[in-house]
Amino acid sequence: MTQQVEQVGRTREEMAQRLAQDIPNGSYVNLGIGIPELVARFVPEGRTLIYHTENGLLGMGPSPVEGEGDPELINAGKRRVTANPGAAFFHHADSFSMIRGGHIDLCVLGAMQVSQNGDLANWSTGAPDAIPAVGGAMDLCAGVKSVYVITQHTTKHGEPKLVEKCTYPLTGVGVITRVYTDLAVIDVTPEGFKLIELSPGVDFDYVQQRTGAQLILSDA
Amino acid sequence: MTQQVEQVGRTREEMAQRLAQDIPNGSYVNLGIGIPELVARFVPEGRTLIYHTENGLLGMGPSPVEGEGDPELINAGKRRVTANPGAAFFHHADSFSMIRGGHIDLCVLGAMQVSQNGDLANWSTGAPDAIPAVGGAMDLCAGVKSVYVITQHTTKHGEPKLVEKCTYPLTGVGVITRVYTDLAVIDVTPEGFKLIELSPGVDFDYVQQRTGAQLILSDA
Amino acid sequence: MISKQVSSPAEALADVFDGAVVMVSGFGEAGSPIELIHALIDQGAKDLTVVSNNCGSGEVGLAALLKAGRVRKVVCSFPRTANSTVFPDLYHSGKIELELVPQGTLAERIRAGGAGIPAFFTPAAVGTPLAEGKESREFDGKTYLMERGLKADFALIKGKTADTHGNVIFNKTARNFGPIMAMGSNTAIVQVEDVVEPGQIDPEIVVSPGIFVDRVVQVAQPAHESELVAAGVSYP
Amino acid sequence: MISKQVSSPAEALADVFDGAVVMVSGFGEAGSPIELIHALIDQGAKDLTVVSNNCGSGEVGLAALLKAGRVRKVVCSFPRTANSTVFPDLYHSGKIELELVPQGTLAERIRAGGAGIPAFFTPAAVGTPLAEGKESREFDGKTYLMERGLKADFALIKGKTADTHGNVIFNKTARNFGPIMAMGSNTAIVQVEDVVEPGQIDPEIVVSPGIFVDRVVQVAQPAHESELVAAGVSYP
Repeated sequence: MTQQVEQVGRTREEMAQRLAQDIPNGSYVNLGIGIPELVARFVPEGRTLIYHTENGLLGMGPSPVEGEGDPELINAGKRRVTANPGAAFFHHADSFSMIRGGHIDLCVLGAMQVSQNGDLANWSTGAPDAIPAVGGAMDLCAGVKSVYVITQHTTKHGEPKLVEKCTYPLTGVGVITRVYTDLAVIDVTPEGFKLIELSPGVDFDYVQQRTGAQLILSDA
Repeated sequence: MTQQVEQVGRTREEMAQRLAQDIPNGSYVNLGIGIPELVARFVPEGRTLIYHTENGLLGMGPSPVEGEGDPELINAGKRRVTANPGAAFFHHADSFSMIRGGHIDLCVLGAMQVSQNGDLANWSTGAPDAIPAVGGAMDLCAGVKSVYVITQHTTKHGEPKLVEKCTYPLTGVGVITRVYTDLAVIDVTPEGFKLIELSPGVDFDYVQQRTGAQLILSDA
Repeated sequence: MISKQVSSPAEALADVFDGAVVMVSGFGEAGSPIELIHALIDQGAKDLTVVSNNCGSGEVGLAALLKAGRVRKVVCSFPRTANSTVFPDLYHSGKIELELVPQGTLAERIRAGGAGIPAFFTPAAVGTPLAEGKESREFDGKTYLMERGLKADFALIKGKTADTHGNVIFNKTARNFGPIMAMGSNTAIVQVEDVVEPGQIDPEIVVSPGIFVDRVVQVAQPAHESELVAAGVSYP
Repeated sequence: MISKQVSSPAEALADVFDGAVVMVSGFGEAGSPIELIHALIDQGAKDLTVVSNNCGSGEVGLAALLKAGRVRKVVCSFPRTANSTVFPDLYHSGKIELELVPQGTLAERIRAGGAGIPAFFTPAAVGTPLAEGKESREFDGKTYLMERGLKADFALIKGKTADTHGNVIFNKTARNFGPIMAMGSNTAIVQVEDVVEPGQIDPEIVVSPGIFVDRVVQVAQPAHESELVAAGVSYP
């Protein structure tokens, strides 16, 4: 089963590439750690996005060559980055004013679970022995204009990540508007999960079987 | 009567000079418009005070020569000033964080009335045809560590400014700790106005007659 | 490739609509975006609510906008000015509404609006007439007033230099309300003496990051209000 | 003539008392004041409450302070770190208390503490386990949580350059929590690579004005946490 999932639908890079098509020129974007970070590699020619990292930089550029860079010029994942021309540094209260105040156009996050009403769970499994750590995820999903999720459609064990109701502790309530997975692009609508697009070679039933809630077909 | 008041006690400059003696070296100080501004001229040799002006400058220096200066380097009274070495510019929210957050050691304000429990009235006579304007006075007296008043002991018409209860609209409640007038230095204590010092040539009865509340003699 | 530069104050203000809430930077004349205000007079939007620390002087800038009858209400800490009769006349004749706000509360409300904070508590104005009608609450034995965040449709701001990404630096005490009004408005319009390419402003010294700024327009030699008033200028 | 410069980290920290609330700047290793933290270990104060975004890595800096058993409680957004076992061990054995706070709420609480704002409302964490026990309230149809301003007795901060009046500038993303922790603490202690005379930092580019800073101490060549960890250093 696991092997089959890996062979069907989009790779991580293809998922990132697919999402990147949908970001308008000039957007202010915050990319979470993991698959979200890949999105920056696939922005179409001719579009300029301005990347915000919550630890105090707008205009973040790509990682420097391995071993180069400044240990004090890092992103939210604590990896060394660069600053593009037109960048700005600022302190944490200003940085989260950008987030909470709705100034950032788009945030792309990973997910453990997304529910059909847009709830997100991505910070804790709720396991009693886990070290709780939330970082900026709750602020991001409460404040950014649009919050997209990019994630494998199911867990490593084949369990659906798109569900009727999250069982893991929530990061935010009703905050996700769109989900990009290896299998499909799905909108979160007042009626529930609406299928926008199937990945090449994937059919509706295949996706529905791996989704923990009813999928609605798009009007289109 | 008016003439007599003018001849007795300290001049405006002497009042400012008297107050200046009481400000410790290194204090962060905000001086209001009018007599308070004079205080800066009389700071004893060897002491450095750092002046805050609420329109966004710490380290304010003296006025430039008439006709010189920058129309965008002004104080809260909208007069041109200079910036001393070690100055910093900042925006209004940061400036009032300094005030509200208790970072400024001393504020010196003028007054229409001060009550024996430390209420201050200095922004409005409450006259129905007056244009209301409050500026930063309410923030200053609510936030600065110590708020002193410097004022003539009575109005131009000889009415007491130190009173049992203010009749003018308040600027702040229980915020004034000390008053410097032409006639005396008076502390506001839980017991009421306590006389700390008489101006040269002024006696207790003379001050008490011109004060609208009971004066307590200092223990000293 | 993105650029927020527009070619003129008129273009920058083309979409200001009747009834808009407009923040205007400045403390006295320092930081007052006179050319943007004059372009707003030309543009014609009316029934405006203006959020500004003062109400201008003489018959130029903000005072001229008020005199032209375009402003329904001002939210302001100190509308009284030594050499202006415009606001007093309007106020006394009941032609303008005034919401008087302590200066620090005004600044914090604007910053809160921009920071996604709908309300906060402040000790300023407790026990005064400006506390009337406001919710109060005790924290650790001290009384505070609840104040609401303030947002505007537009902000008119005077900076010194901007790059085409909208990063702005200011001149001395002309900074005052500019950076927080850029945060607190949906469309922040900044006039600057120079517009430069991205990379020409050190990222360490940016005061208003471009994310808060929507349009920049060059006004190479901005007028100073006091000089216009002294010269007896009346706009338009 | 005033000078806030002190001669050593030890002198800067001499009066930190048992039970103190101590803010520590840094996001990961960027902005972490390692030399000040090590001096605090030497100094011996215990039963501390530490407010910091992370809990350090390896056995240096913040992780070393925790390992030394000096910290009763951490107020933190992300205590988990790839290469540290110190916090997890203490947490699992019940030897340390954790107040988990969303990162933006943590920043705003610190800024509010410094700005004299006792409480404010934020949309972050509504409907999540971190909302438990918190007052919620609706504004304009949306739900917010009330959060309290946070103040500390001391802040340990890493800057780049300071003047003797305490004006500080920072290095890149090492700025992070430094400026707001300077505001939010009664005694802000800043280590910098260079201490200069007043006037040598342009007043337009000051990030932390001296009024927020109480002591500056020169650490000419600060260590980087990742290099110490890679070298297997354990403090003391």
